Amino acid sequence: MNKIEGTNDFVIRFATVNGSGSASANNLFARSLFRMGLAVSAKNIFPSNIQGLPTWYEVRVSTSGSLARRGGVDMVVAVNGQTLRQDYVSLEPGGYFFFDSSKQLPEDFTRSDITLIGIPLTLLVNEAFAGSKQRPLLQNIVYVGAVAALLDMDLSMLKNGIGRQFAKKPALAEANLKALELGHSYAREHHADACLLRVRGNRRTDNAIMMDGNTAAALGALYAGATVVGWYPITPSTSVIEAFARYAGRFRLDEEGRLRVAIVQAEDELAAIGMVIGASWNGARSFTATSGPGFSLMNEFLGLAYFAEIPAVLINVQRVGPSTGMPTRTQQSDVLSCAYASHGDTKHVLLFPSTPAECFELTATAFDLAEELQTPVIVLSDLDLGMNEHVSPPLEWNDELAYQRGRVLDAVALAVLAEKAEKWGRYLDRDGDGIPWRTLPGTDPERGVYFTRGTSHNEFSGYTEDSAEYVKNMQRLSLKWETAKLKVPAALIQVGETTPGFATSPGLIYYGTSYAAVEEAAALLAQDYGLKPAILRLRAFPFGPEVADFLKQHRPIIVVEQNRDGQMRQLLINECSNECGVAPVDVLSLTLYDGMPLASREVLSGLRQLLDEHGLPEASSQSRQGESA
Amino acid sequence: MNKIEGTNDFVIRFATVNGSGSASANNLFARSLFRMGLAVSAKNIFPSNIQGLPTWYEVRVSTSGSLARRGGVDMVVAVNGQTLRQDYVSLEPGGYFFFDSSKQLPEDFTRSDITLIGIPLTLLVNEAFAGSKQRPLLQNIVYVGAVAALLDMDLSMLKNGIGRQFAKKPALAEANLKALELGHSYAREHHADACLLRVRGNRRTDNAIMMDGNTAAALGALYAGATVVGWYPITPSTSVIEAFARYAGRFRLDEEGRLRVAIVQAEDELAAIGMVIGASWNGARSFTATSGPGFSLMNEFLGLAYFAEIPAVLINVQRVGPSTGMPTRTQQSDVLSCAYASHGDTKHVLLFPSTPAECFELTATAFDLAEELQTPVIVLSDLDLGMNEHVSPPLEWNDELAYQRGRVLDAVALAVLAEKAEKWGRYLDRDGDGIPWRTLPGTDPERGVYFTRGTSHNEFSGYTEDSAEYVKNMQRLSLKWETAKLKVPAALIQVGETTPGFATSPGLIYYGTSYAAVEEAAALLAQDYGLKPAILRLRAFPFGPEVADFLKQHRPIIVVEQNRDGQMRQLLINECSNECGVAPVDVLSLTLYDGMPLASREVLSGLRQLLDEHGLPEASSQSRQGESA
Amino acid sequence: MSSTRPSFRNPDIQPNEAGYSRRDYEGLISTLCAGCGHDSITSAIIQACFELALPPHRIAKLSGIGCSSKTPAYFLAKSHGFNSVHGRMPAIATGANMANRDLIYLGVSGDGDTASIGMGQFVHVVRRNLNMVYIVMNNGCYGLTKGQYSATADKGSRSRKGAVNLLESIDLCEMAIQLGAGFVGRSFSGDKEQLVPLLKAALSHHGLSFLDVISPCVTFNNNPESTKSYHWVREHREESSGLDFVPFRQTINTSYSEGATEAITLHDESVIYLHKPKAGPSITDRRMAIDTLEDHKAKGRLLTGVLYINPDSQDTHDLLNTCQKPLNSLGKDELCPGAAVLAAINEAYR
Amino acid sequence: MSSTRPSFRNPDIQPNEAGYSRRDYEGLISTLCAGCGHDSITSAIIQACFELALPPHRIAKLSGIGCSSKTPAYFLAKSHGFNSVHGRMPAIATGANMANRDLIYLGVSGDGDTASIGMGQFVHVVRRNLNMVYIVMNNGCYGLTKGQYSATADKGSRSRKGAVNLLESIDLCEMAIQLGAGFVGRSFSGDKEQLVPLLKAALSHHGLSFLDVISPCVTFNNNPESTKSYHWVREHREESSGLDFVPFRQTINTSYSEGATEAITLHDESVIYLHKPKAGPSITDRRMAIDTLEDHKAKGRLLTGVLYINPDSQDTHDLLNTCQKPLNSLGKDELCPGAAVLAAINEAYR
Ligand SMILES: Cc1ncc(C[n+]2csc(CCOP(=O)(O)OP(=O)(O)O)c2C)c(N)n1
Ligand SMILES: Cc1ncc(C[n+]2csc(CCOP(=O)(O)OP(=O)(O)O)c2C)c(N)n1
Ligand code: SF4
Ligand code: SF4
Ligand SMILES: [Mg+2]
Ligand SMILES: [Mg+2]
Repeated sequence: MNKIEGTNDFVIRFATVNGSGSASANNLFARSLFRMGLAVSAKNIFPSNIQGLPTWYEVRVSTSGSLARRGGVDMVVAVNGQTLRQDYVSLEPGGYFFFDSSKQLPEDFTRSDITLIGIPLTLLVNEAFAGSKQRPLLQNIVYVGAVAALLDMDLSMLKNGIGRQFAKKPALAEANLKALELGHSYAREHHADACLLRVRGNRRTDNAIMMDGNTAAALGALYAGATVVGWYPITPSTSVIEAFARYAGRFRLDEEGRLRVAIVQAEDELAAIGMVIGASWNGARSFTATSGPGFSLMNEFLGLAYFAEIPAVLINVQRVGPSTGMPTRTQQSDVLSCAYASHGDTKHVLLFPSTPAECFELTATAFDLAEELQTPVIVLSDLDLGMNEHVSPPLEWNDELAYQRGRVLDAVALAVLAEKAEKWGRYLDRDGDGIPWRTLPGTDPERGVYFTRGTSHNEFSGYTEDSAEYVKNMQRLSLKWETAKLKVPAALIQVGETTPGFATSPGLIYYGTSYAAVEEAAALLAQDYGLKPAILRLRAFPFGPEVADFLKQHRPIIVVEQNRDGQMRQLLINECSNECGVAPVDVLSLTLYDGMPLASREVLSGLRQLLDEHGLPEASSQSRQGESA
Repeated sequence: MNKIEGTNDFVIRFATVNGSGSASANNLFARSLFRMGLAVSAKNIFPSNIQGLPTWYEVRVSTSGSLARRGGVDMVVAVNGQTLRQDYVSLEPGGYFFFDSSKQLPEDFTRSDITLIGIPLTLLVNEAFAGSKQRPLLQNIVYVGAVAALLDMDLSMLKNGIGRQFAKKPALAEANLKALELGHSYAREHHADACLLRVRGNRRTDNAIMMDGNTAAALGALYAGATVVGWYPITPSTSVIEAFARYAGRFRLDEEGRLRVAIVQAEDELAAIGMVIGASWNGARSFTATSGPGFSLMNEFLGLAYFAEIPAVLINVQRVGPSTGMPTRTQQSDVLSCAYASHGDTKHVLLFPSTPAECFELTATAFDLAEELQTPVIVLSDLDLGMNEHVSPPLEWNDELAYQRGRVLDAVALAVLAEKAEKWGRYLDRDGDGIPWRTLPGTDPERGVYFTRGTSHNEFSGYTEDSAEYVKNMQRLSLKWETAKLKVPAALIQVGETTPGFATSPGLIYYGTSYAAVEEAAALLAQDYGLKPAILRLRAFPFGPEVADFLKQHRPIIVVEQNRDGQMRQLLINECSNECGVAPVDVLSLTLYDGMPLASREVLSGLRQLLDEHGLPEASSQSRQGESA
Repeated sequence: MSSTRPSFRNPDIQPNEAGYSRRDYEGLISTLCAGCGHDSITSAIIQACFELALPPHRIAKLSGIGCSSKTPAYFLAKSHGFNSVHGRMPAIATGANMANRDLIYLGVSGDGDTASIGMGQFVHVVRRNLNMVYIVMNNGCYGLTKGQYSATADKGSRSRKGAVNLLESIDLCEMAIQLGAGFVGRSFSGDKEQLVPLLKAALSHHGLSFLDVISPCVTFNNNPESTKSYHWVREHREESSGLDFVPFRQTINTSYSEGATEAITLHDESVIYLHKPKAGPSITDRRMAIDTLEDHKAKGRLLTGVLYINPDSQDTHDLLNTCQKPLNSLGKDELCPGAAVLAAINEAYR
Repeated sequence: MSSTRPSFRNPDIQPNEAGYSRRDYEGLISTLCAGCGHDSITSAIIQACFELALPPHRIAKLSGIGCSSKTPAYFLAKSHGFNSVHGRMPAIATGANMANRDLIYLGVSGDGDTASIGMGQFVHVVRRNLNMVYIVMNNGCYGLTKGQYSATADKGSRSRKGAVNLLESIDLCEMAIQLGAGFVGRSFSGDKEQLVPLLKAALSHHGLSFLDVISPCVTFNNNPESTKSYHWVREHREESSGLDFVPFRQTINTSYSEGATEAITLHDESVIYLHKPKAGPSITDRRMAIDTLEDHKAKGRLLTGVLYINPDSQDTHDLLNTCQKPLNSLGKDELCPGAAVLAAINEAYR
């Protein structure tokens, strides 16, 4: 048997039960790897349930620096009886099966291509911590200690982590440290050379942080000056609001200890978005966070905001649909419904962050855009990005930059206008770019008042059923959409290399949380096949001119996304093909939508299959180890 | 001045005030023309308001038999002071301005290219019906009588109509007849030769009916056996339910006088569609009718019905969006939001009736399809079709045909399955077409029970978070979508003629209520330019293979639709272009979305403009009179 | 305590009068937290249906979304179930009931599901007096989304994390009575003795039976300062009256009046016997019912038991005058007016 | 009748103490049906704001969809207005109020808008006690969609077409009191004498003031068998108590107690003086308020006037502990923690 070997390059899966405290132990493990400077990706795969069901935590470390899930499992820490068999089967040949040897394994567990590593977790803990209520929790730390031993991992980071966590509870800290040692020494003693996976500190992730996207988005909202939040709990978006509330409690207190923010837990999502619209109309920066089902409930109000031109920021942390779907799995399947939400001719601005740093940046940007464009802006995150902790560049903020509050006339500006006898109308296009000027309630006793409505209105916000006025207004909204194309964050492009056998370099398009897996797969393509596609990462809808250009220049185009119907591909064709003339047949779809965080191996094999028809050359170098999965 | 002349070929617009009883007088006029066998189109252009605002009623008669609105006004009956000027201006050169000469016209009403026809309506009525409370109503009949005289129209149909209307109120009938004569004789006396428009009975519309689409749709639901209705009032869909209730009260009573139908006025549209889903789940045919804002509220539930595969019929009578928009104007702008309603990967079956006869037919079909496909089916009507009375082929029903109730296992079928030891699972694809078998609650004490859910489920309707099971289910839903393509009503195609100067005959695509205007415009194209495009009328989404074929064969393709963003064009490209390879640049959009019923003149000029670039030849014959409008 | 409680000692073995064993009313194994109140309600439902000898397949189970709304998977595995979307169980139940008036509809919801997102549907299903049992498993919080306060959390109540709820609490029972529900009761997941007969009575009532069952969330809202904790409810609970429920088949042969202070005969001739500490106001008086509830609230006590019954209530079908035959069973001959009628209709539009 | 009613005879000419004429409070010309109750409420609103001398631009008008919800276009042309979507005015009002606590929020809704589609939002905005005046122009029907019954139509009420409403009617005032509104009143569009002081008091109250104003729909629901008709209301109305409202500026200098049986001082030191026929239960007692309402209902009478006041009610801002400064006026310096703090935050995630 060839044991899998490697330093700083493997996948370990912890198979546990939710609600049992394993999450924090697993987290301790992953964060310690991060603190050692490793490129680590950690995915929590948890059930839609509070306690007692199977959960997995998958940690990958990569020498190449990839932060993607890889696919395949090199070691499984199988401490959940319910899934023991499944975990056993899931292991790669050559892998390591770590189990609680307090109990016998079933007799038919007879794989000869893997290494069994039995640690009597229950017995160890029962013995060492007899009578302690903390036993189940400590057991988790025991396996962490054992795994550390197997990987020949320095314990200091783990110990630090325990110290931090229990800074205020020394007794617990002590017990945890003891548990760590317990596992560590048992494994050392009994499985000294069993495992060929190794961990060595390096400095791959200097300066990076490890944070979940929801916290980052919350901080983005905080930094952007959001003051009113209407929300309703829904997985996986809830923690955006929880983080926002936590930080607001620290950084948004006035001298009297009162909050400079109003966070209203609404009765439902209809109310939540209504509150956001009411607050934004009244000049506050306001947002909500939700997920699919909640988003569907917001459709009517989003049409109002589009048509009455009211800023609104909405963070949609996508999960698996349709309907209630899989609430604790990830997907990118609300793209179409967000882009065209609500009846009638509507279109909405979308932003697609890829990392926590970008969750921060683009959420903050969303507030600027919403106010500048006077329209809803939807940040499309997802469960993987939002709830998993990602190694990410640090959050960045420039104190010099002012908030872009858009075209708001205050009392002074209104007086100036009046003096110059210039016309103002709420929906009058004074600047020729489709964006009108608004005023806020309470601004001025005599000037600038207007009536907001979801019914058809003329340039002066008067109710109208006049066909020409209606059409004029709708065309201005189209013009505003054109303006938006130049204001939203541009797509990021990596130039490809002309590829033998292909007329042009193929073009890969992706967005959001797919980035790490796609980038890694592309790198592998280059390495293994000498094929270096051009890559475009979308960051916003509507698409800037660079997107149509890209579509024009590359053949084939492959759009990688995490939904069944190739939703972004549809948007690309709808919005760009008139300009760039691309034929839909040249735009291929690679859709991976099983709810798991995207794995680079899956992307690679998908790309290979699609490119094969276009004459992908034979793999140039050795096929990568384990890549056949 | 050249007066407009013509027999059975003109447009008259009645400009009145809503809530003043003019609607029924105008209706009397239009229906009488219809009874005389003329091709008449009548459009009620009314405000979103109950009383006191301007309303227009536009009647067109055409010798060619077109039932479209034409555009332009040959005679205006301007009896609303609020819009007198606007009505005056709107008149075609050579037209007739009919006004209440009890008052003077403003001095600056100085057009010399029109004929003034003053009738002192108020004075006449005040004199003849002194003291009667009915005066305002009778005044409407007076102008009808006068118009009849101007057109040299035989009064018998009008008299019949009055007789029918007041069959049970002879005193009112008499007063109305008197009013009719009053107007008639005054006009004869004072404006004998003023008008060169003429009406002569013929038999153009033998066998036809004149009905609004909502009534027809209601009858379709009645005939299809709908028994449960959940609804919430909203213009312009309310009258679907009202008509359904009316007919149910007549034709759905059991021996004890109890109703064989349950019509529940819900608290809102979320509840309305929920009731439909609950009832359909339980084996009743059930439907709702709504319009844009209501539809937006149904998004979440529609995703549930899609994913849990529950039949549901929804009639969306579209009005002008976005948001509250123009509730009493027409549009086809909910196409995209209906097609992809709800978060996640969802697609819905849509049907597009063009006439009342088809409202009847396709609504009935919707129930068959919904149950056969076990999915929501949305009938996309619109205000023009739904609320205006259209001359239409009669409603047709074949008593021989059974309801297609789809795959439902009753107790007997379950027993047979059990005997044969065959597997059944609610979401098991036994037939290879993606459509599973369902059972109804209460069917059998031991067999066929299952648990319905919006969460991810396996073939046996068990809850699952397993990636493979989830994907399998989603792929089956895609397969079902493919099956649907062959089950929905096919598009109707008229072959074109090869056109000089064009590589192929151009292809016109349209749907729904655009039919009359598009067909007329196409006929005019042929007549004036010798250009005979092929025409495809969509009747359903998803598109059958004939649609992709059509897209392949014609260049350019022009999609005519009543929305801003070319929504159907987007659907066509999304769904067909992979198959047929059409490049989006070859699919042109003619969008007319000002809220007025489509006018053939507008369509014609739009088509000409688009075709010009492709080398439309010079007009061969004389350009049609008045067509320049 | 009650003379009518069946004396089966081992219900798994001894079948009920319809020949079903208790196991026939069970469902899948619960995945809720150990100790969750909802599981106790689940088992009370199983017990009540078993004792009433309801044929499982004649029951339809409906729910919204939440830990509570998951429970239909854990009881009555032989009944069709529908776990719908958040807050919208009432609409599904209404449609289902309209389609087939002959089944028994058992709706389960949570306090989040009903008192927040579902408030509109709750109010209107009660107002229509739909013939169903509507159970709210009330834990004062959103269990499934990890413990946020719900609208039934009492003012002044403290969460596990120490936050005080400052908003008014919604009393769903009081609302239900006010809105015209025909049967309203409150109970506690920890008291099967009360809950089972209450459920049985509710199942026999014609019209909407609303049951607010306090059901502690052990994971997020079971600290003693929470008014929805086991501890608090046990300390502050009061029973309106002891309750015997005698299903109609038995009433014919028996008289169970001993000691009862009030007997209420339901639509199907089942009888509810109430044993009150003192002869108080009648439970069929709507205003009294509200008053009594408020009285207890003012004293900081939680009143449980049957709170109100209107034995003559008319359900939605009665109000709509629908036919007795289930609508989903009507054939084309009963539904379709036919081509000849259509010809006449066409004629009227000429 | 009331000693505090201003005596301006020609209000168009004489300005109020803030220097505004009555015309400054008017709006566009109404497009409602002639005789519609809503127009009378419109004019009472104009009158009340004028008399209170509120600066129009400090008021925000909000509404849903319906004939009633159109009225904000017909009053206060100098105030920003927001005619939102059907049933969702409360959410818009909540957001707006959160953004700027210093404006006065005047929400207008209909009985369809509030009691059907808007029920959930109504319940929750009341529960949060948002500082606003919430007026329902209650005609028992859906005016704008042509006369369907609404959920406030009384049981047994007959429509113009003769159909009898069989469903329970929802009493929004009773619900509002139960749910914790701080100020609840009912009135009649046909009685400006009562409506204007009621509106003034409501505008001065801190927290949610709910006003249910019966407002006949002359086009669809004004037949005498409708309990929302002019005729019926005039015949069956009863006044809880005469009402004087003395705004805080005046209270300082005046005493208006003569004949008053109860005086209630509001948060801003305005005073409401009640003149009751007999010294009845206090209007600040929540349970009494409900009881009195029910009493009148039982007698088939419609009770109008102030029904309940809690002068110490806490509004949403109080409950959320938000800062006094309007949130929409905070500058970046007050909002943004800055790059240095962010560096520290980053550090915590390493
Ligand atoms: C539209 C929508 N919004 C939010 C959610 C998320 N969600 C799931 S359960 C739940 C609350 C459940 O609370 P409750 O009804 O009290 O049930 P419990 O878990 O406490 O039994 C929420 C908000 C959802 N599923 N759908
Ligand atoms: C989502 C939605 N559903 C339905 C409608 C149609 N609609 C407009 S007004 C109205 C009812 C209004 O009734 P009410 O609030 O009582 O106002 P009224 O006209 O009686 O003053 C309805 C159902 C709508 N605009 N939006
Ligand atoms: S979280 Fe609370 S409500 Fe949910 S299962 Fe656990 S204890 Fe029960
Ligand atoms: S329909 Fe009724 S509510 Fe609407 S404006 Fe007319 S009278 Fe008023
Ligand atoms: Mg709960
Ligand atoms: Mg109303």
